[in-house]
Amino acid sequence: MSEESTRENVADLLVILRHGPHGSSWLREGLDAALVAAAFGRQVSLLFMGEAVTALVRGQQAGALGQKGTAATLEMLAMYDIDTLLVEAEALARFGLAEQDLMLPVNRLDAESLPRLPAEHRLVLTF
Amino acid sequence: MSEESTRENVADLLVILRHGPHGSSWLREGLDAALVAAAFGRQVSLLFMGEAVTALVRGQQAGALGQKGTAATLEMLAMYDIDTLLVEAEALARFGLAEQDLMLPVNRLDAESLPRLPAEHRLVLTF
Amino acid sequence: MRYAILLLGAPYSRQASHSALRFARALVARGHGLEGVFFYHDGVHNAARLAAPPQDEPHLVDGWKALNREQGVPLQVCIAAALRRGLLDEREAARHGKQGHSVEPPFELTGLGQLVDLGLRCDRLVTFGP
Amino acid sequence: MRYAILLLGAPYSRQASHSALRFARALVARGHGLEGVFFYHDGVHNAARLAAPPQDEPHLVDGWKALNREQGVPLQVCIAAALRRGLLDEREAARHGKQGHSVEPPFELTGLGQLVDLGLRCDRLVTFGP
Amino acid sequence: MLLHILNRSPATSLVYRQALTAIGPEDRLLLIEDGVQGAMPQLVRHFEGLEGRLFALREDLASRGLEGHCDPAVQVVDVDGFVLLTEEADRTVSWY
Amino acid sequence: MLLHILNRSPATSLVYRQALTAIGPEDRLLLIEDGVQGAMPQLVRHFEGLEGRLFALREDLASRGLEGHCDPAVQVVDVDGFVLLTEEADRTVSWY
Repeated sequence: MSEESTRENVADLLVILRHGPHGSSWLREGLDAALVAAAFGRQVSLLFMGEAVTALVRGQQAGALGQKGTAATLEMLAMYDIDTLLVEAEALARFGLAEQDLMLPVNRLDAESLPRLPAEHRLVLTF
Repeated sequence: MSEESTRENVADLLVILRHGPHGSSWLREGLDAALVAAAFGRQVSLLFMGEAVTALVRGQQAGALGQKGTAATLEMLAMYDIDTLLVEAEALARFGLAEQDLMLPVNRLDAESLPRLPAEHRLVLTF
Repeated sequence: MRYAILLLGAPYSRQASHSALRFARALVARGHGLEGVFFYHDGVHNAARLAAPPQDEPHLVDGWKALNREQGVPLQVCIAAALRRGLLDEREAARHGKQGHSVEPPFELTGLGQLVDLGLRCDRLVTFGP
Repeated sequence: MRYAILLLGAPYSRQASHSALRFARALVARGHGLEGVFFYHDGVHNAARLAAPPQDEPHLVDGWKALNREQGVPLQVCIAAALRRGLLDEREAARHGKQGHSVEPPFELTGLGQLVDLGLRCDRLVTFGP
Repeated sequence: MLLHILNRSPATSLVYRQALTAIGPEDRLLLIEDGVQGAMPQLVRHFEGLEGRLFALREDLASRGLEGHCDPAVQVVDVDGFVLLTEEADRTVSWY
Repeated sequence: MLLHILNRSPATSLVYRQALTAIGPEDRLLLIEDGVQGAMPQLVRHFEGLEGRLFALREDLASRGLEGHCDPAVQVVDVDGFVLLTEEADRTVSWY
């Protein structure tokens, strides 16, 4: 998706994810909210900010005690018609992550376009 | 207390406080640990780092729902023979707090002397 | 206006519950309608019926109950977040073969769909994070 | 060596419980003694007997119980932190006039003095924060 | 115009930067809970560019003894003012 | 010699600065949980001056897919190595 189409995007729900996998339940619980909304037929956009960009890193595994993590859930997003995966470009740079490091295709969002997003959704949830 | 005597200080327990009052229970629960240890006859040092320096600000009140806060507990420290109140000098500066802003007399600790503290106590608890 | 509150913080650990309850009372006093409070993440601990805080501290669980009693505000608790945190009503306790329960009315265990519905139905949803 | 663990994070909210349990098993496997696990702040939620996590996730409450059963490790829960968070054993429930309870053996409600005692008695105390 | 709500101190958490990244040119920012530390003269510089759009909750300043430590660039509102801010905004976004 | 343990990412939390303030010249620092993000080449610069004393937990890197993103300046240890580090240190201090 180009920046142009991002700008035109209007949807019901923006879920802002800000945490990585495994360290806390924030990412899982944020994704759950997005999936449920999508299952109820709502248009959902996901924005990965800050640490959440590490959720997209390839090759994640279960935790040492068998904790599932969130990679499998991310792979299901397309099945739920959640295809607006926006990523804070500055965060990718801060973590030194390039496109080939990521498990899913994403739309990079620069610092200028980011503030338009919350205004373009009827409901914003931060996790 | 001069830096010299700080250096010679050896005690059982160092409690490192890092949170302000009211926002969370960390400060209260850290102080409770210090008070209990002192009540059991242990030598306790308190180190206020980062946001915890705001715990010492004069004129604190109950919260809007009547939450007690921690100012009254701090005033009891002397009764428990906890008189080693160390404060990260850099944190005071960062918050723009001067000695007359504080409710208790404290010992300022500069960045150079701080790393000696954990080594001078048999047990270190961070809150 | 029609308001909803999303509460994500545990009582007695973070100020979020105090902030949310204070905000709820203020908006009702200003004549707004509060259509529901949704408890998610560690916010589900606000529904802990056994909570026994010190007597000189505000009793938050009772505060939510009073809001329900006096204003009819629904208190909706995310069931998935609650179950893993040990918060079960009588029905869920029976379903999981456990003796006893830790959540009781007026708190109701419900799905995340209710949060989305509440948020989109109301004019404002205000989130109180930990 | 004699070890103690201080756990301050809630299970299913933060990784702290997973880290602490994994560390506990590793040090026992290396031949060390684990003299106690002390649960404080949100760590007291590790003692929630009604916790019903999804079946494909590790059951942390059962993990701690197994450590107690197999290694005799005492599981000590700060009573003040527990009461305000709704974690009461049968005795405290009775004392507070509540029906039912949310903590059961081998978890034991105890005072903060036990934490200080444990920390000063052992060679190492390792804290797992949220 | 949206109302952003921040409850963490810029002295220890970088969440304020995420809030700043998402704040539009007309949006407002309300500091609550530990966030009110950001209203102190030494810390308010983190919110440069928000002149006239920066608020702090009076009750949370007062309980912390910080009412007298509040920079004049910050507009202090009580909980009724908080409700009013949510009325005036199209929606709210919380940062924690 | 003490072992400091950090479980927060330097990308979003300033707790790492508190840890650095308290670390003595011989002390070691172990990154666990979200803290292992600090072992990534772009972030490891926050721990300058800890050469030879900076460790990261293998299991937490692996579960996050970060084993291949770990800077060579960081020594990777598994949980047995974690226990060994606590044996070798006089005591441990946790930062979270």
